Amino acid sequence: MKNVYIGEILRNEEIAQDCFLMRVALHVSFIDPRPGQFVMLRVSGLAEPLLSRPFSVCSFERQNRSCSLDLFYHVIGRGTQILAGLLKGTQVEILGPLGRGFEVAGHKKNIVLLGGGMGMAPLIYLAMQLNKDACSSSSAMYFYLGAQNAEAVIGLEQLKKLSFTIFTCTDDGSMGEKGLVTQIFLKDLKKFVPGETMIYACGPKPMLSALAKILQKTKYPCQVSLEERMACGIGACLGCAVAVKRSKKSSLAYKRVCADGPVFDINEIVWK
Amino acid sequence: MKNVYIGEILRNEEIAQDCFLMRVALHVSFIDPRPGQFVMLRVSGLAEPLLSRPFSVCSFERQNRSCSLDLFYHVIGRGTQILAGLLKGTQVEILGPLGRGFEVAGHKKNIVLLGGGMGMAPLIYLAMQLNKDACSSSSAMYFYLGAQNAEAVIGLEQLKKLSFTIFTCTDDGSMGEKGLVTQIFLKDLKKFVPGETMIYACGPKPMLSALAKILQKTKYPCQVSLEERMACGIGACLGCAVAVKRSKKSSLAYKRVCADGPVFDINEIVWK
Amino acid sequence: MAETKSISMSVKIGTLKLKNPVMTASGTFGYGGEYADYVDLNKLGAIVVKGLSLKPRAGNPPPRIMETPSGMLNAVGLQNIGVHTFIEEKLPILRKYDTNVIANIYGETYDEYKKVAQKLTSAKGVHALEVNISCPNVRKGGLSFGADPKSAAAVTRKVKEVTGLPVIVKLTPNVTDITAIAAAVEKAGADAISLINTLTGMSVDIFTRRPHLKNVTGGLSGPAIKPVALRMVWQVLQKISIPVIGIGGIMNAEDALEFLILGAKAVQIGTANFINPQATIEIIAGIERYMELNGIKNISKLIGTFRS
Amino acid sequence: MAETKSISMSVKIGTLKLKNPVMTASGTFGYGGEYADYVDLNKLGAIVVKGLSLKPRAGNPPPRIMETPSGMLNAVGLQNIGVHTFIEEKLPILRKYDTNVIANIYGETYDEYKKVAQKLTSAKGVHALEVNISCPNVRKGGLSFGADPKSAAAVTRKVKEVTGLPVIVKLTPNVTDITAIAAAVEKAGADAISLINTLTGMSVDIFTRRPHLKNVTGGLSGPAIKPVALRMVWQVLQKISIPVIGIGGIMNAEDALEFLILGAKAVQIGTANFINPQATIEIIAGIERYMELNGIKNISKLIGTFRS
Ligand SMILES: Cc1cc2nc3c(=O)[nH]c(=O)nc-3n(C[C@H](O)[C@H](O)[C@H](O)COP(=O)(O)OP(=O)(O)OC[C@H]3O[C@@H](n4cnc5c(N)ncnc54)[C@H](O)[C@@H]3O)c2cc1C
Ligand SMILES: Cc1cc2nc3c(=O)[nH]c(=O)nc-3n(C[C@H](O)[C@H](O)[C@H](O)COP(=O)(O)OP(=O)(O)OC[C@H]3O[C@@H](n4cnc5c(N)ncnc54)[C@H](O)[C@@H]3O)c2cc1C
Ligand SMILES: Cc1cc2nc3c(=O)[nH]c(=O)nc-3n(C[C@H](O)[C@H](O)[C@H](O)COP(=O)(O)O)c2cc1C
Ligand SMILES: Cc1cc2nc3c(=O)[nH]c(=O)nc-3n(C[C@H](O)[C@H](O)[C@H](O)COP(=O)(O)O)c2cc1C
Ligand code: FES
Ligand code: FES
Repeated sequence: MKNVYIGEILRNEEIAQDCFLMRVALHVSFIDPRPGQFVMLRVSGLAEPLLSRPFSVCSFERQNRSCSLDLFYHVIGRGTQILAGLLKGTQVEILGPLGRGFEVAGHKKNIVLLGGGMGMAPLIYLAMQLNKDACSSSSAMYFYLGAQNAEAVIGLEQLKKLSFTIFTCTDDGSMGEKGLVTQIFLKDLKKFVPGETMIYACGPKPMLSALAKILQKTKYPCQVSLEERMACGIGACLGCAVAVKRSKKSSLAYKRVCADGPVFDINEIVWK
Repeated sequence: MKNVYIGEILRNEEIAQDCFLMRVALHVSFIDPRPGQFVMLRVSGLAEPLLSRPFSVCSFERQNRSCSLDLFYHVIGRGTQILAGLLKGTQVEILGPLGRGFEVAGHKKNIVLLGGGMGMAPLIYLAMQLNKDACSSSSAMYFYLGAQNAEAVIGLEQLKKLSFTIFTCTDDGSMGEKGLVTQIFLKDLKKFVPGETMIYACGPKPMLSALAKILQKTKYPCQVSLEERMACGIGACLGCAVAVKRSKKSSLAYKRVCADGPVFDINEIVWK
Repeated sequence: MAETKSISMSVKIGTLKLKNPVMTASGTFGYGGEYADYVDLNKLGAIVVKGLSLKPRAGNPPPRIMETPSGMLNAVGLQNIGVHTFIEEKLPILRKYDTNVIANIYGETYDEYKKVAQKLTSAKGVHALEVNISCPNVRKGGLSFGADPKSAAAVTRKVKEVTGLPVIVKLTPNVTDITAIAAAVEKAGADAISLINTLTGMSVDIFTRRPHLKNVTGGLSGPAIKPVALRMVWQVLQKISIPVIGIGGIMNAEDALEFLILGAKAVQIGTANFINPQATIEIIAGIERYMELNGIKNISKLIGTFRS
Repeated sequence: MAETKSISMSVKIGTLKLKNPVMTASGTFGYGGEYADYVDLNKLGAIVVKGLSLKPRAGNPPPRIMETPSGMLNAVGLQNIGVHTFIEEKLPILRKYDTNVIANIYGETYDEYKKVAQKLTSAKGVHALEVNISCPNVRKGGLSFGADPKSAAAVTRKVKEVTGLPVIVKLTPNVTDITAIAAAVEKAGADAISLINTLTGMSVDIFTRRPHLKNVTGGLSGPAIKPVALRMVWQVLQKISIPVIGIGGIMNAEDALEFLILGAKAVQIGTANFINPQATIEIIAGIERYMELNGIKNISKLIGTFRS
């Protein structure tokens, strides 16, 4: 039987504006998350907020007798506000790892990651995994990283330790190029041969939607990680629906971000 | 304009089984409570529980630049459970002091206090005030203190510093006499001359009701402090009703514990 | 508190002009005076007083209240001092304040509603009547006047016959089709509609196996009911053209704004007063701040800007 | 977990025997399999599956859910795989477990209810039908079948005509008089009644001035609605004699006990599953513990021991 895990907060610090890093200690029996997977988190013993909140695994380390999970989160509402106020030592309840993660295609020549804002969280973990694999392979790895401004850039430090070519851009030009991450990427697109490339992306919906437009008539494979409001996180409530293109087999036009995703083929999604 | 005060928890410790002492630092502008008055308390920034909870002032001290308020509370439900988990430094919201307190009759020869369980809280504060007055007067002061068992006895230490003759009793005889506080008091009753005596009591309803029965055909004046579930604490919601004997003037049969009490003449109340 | 002269918060409910759209909800603010130590009453859009009946009422035996998740149950039982004592003792105090006084009225028969309305109309200092039709209709075997379009309309008509004051009819949410009641009441001449009153609920003490409330059932109020209140306000707004006053679980300015954006001309603050006696004042300031932030100069440009 | 052999938790709903009174609520437990990793399904009194319609339904566009104070709104729109795929793909899995499978069914016309009921009756491994009458009645212009005693009774009769399985009718709380609906449904032959379904609510995003749910309104569930659910169960129990199943805001054993003490023969756990996937199992254990502490050997000695 799977269980809800009781974790203990080891760190909970503001690392960029309204953006926190939380490290949680978990029992050894917690299963190693795959990149792109997420957890549902709530404060133990607190009825508020009612629903647990989904957060992507941003880093995971296994020690001898325990393991630790890193989450990056942005304070945007009541639930994350409450998280931001938690002290070291507070107990949280963690359900996970959940969802289908990224399919890690280590054999591609070019690996491209595009992250916008909080979409960085799962990509950092993915980058770390790819980095391990890539050391033994010969892929060239590129990371396009976008944020609103220099203060909102997260994950750069971790990434600099890895063997990625990094491009940063901000909406206001306060760090890296001025512009949207998709625009910067578009300029480089022709450098990558579709058959030899795998693209991974996560970020706000408008960014992913713009990316879909860029890629729609191309042959680049692209995996995107989506977000939707969730209740259960395990595929039961049907709350986290995302519209997908109808396939022949099924007439259902919605999939569940939690159980069928959160990672999808960019072409499968109906973008509006 | 009166205000809601933001207080900071200085201490919050279990001093008897399920019984906590909380000390809260308040702004100097907080008005000196009279014995028998209470405050409405909630945790700042927490929506749970919805309503503030009433607690009697158990002690109050004024320093140069701040003041501190002591509350004794028993963990019996969700609200007090949450309080019990609060750490030093947590902010609470305090409304008060509220209600009409005891009428302190310093000129009586005999002053008798009867406290049962958590009913001790307001009586400790009253005892401290009476003690100050009594030092200059010539009253004889008696304190009948009851609890379920030795572990549940509270306030004894504070009382021992005052000039009271103390009688303790417990339901199981594990401290003092075995029996109810009203029974112990009844044995002594004849020692006190009605006209020269003032009785103050606070405790569970069955105790006060038993006391009312004992005193009903006598001439002993007795002030009791009551508890009832409260929403507003300031007389607006009419939630904290207590049945009182109809007077000629008014046909209303209920009074508000918060605003008309919590201290009442024992004869005014309809006990069942 | 933001005190920007260039922002206009005033709204009109029929002929009644309010300096801002924030009122107190009946039964949660006493007769006003209870809060005078905490709130500058002059700053309120209106004070709606505790429901008044012809004769004083003792109310229900305790326990009368119980907390529930994000809500509270009350079974006060319409305890009140009666319309006569209200006029003699409370109105003179309220008249001193520069705000609107709305008398919430209540009866067990049509005749009682009429008489209470008459007495308040001839008193000085009452600016509008709010008719509580959630009360049990003695003739109809206890079902409330507000549960049925016909009796809801009848109460409205009776009251309108005897008063020149603006008449606000306050609806109960414990009905299948709130829009049918609202439409009937509008047709019967109501000047405005306020909603919602409390949802009927109960709670059980598992240790004594008895109800927490002596009266067994009580009225549920507070944040728990806000989604239901918003839905009903939205539904009613699509059916009627007289002003709607939104009530139910408003704890802060954000909650109030939800109702205003939907199209409520004003809001009433109930349970929030118990939790923070200064809730009304903070809500007024918060609405003002939101308008400032969003460059809205006149609240009429905010009300009803909802798009579904 | 207390595993005392001397305590009997089994209850009967008509001819349906449950090993304990704890079921899952439709739409909150998928088709059962979703929770198989977290819950030993054999331990449940029954699994009520997501509402089934004749044809698969895509459901509503997102956003479909929103949190509210102590509650959540959902507008899933009855997305389901259809009765055919359910029988082909999900029932074979469920048949492996030693628990009751209750199929929640749903239609837009009387005929659709009938056909769905027929198909499930001839399938192997369905132990009872739960008829969701909260759905909009296409003929009646969108008002739900459950909003009116006549159409509620008619649905019940149609389903009873075509099935020998126990029929549980699930009532909507969005009505003036729940007892009238319950009585009509009992008279029409229902074997049991379950209540409540969700209260209709909505919520507004004050930044975009749009609804949080794409569908505008949604169903409110969770602790917020428990007082309303308890009140309705209590009212209905006084009017009918068939078993009642209590639903609404049950998060823990204490909440479940409130319903059982009132007289509900069983309970369903909905939203709680989302917050704690093991909620059902913990509730079963908690009820058992309460019975032990109170020296109650048989749950029938607990059910209905409420005194008002
Ligand atoms: C699979 C997955 C992984 C995620 N990973 C991360 C992460 O690593 N770091 C991070 O900061 N955030 C992440 N999110 C988003 C995060 O769950 C929400 O920001 C959080 O739930 C907001 O909670 P709140 O109570 O603070 O805000 P609320 O008050 O609930 O909402 C505030 C605003 O955010 C929107 N919102 C709320 N929840 C979501 C959601 N799940 N998806 C999209 N919009 C939402 C609301 O509509 C509202 O406009 C993830 C979401 C999903 C589904
Ligand atoms: C004027 C006044 C002074 C008080 N002073 C003290 C004090 O100094 N120390 C102390 O420990 N307690 C005091 N109380 C009681 C205290 O307010 C309650 O114990 C507290 O509100 C319980 O909150 P809860 O959420 O833990 O329990 P809940 O879950 O709300 O209730 C648990 C049980 O306690 C009962 N209960 C709840 N509130 C009250 C109440 N106000 N009066 C009587 N029964 C209640 C409930 O009916 C229920 O059976 C006082 C009450 C009043 C009215
Ligand atoms: C203690 C209490 C007493 C109330 N008394 C009345 C009343 O006398 N007349 C009336 O119309 N509504 C009465 N109400 C209902 C409120 O005015 C309001 O409609 C309801 O509480 C919902 O708003 P809220 O969630 O902001 O409290 C009362 C509510 C409470 C909580
Ligand atoms: C996401 C979700 C989906 C639901 N789907 C159904 C359904 O298909 N059929 C049905 O009868 N009830 C459905 N319900 C209602 C629940 O079964 C239950 O009656 C309601 O949620 C109240 O219980 P709760 O407060 O424990 O959640 C659904 C509820 C939720 C939250
Ligand atoms: S969150 Fe429940 S199905 Fe995805
Ligand atoms: S608590 Fe509101 S009147 Fe006493």
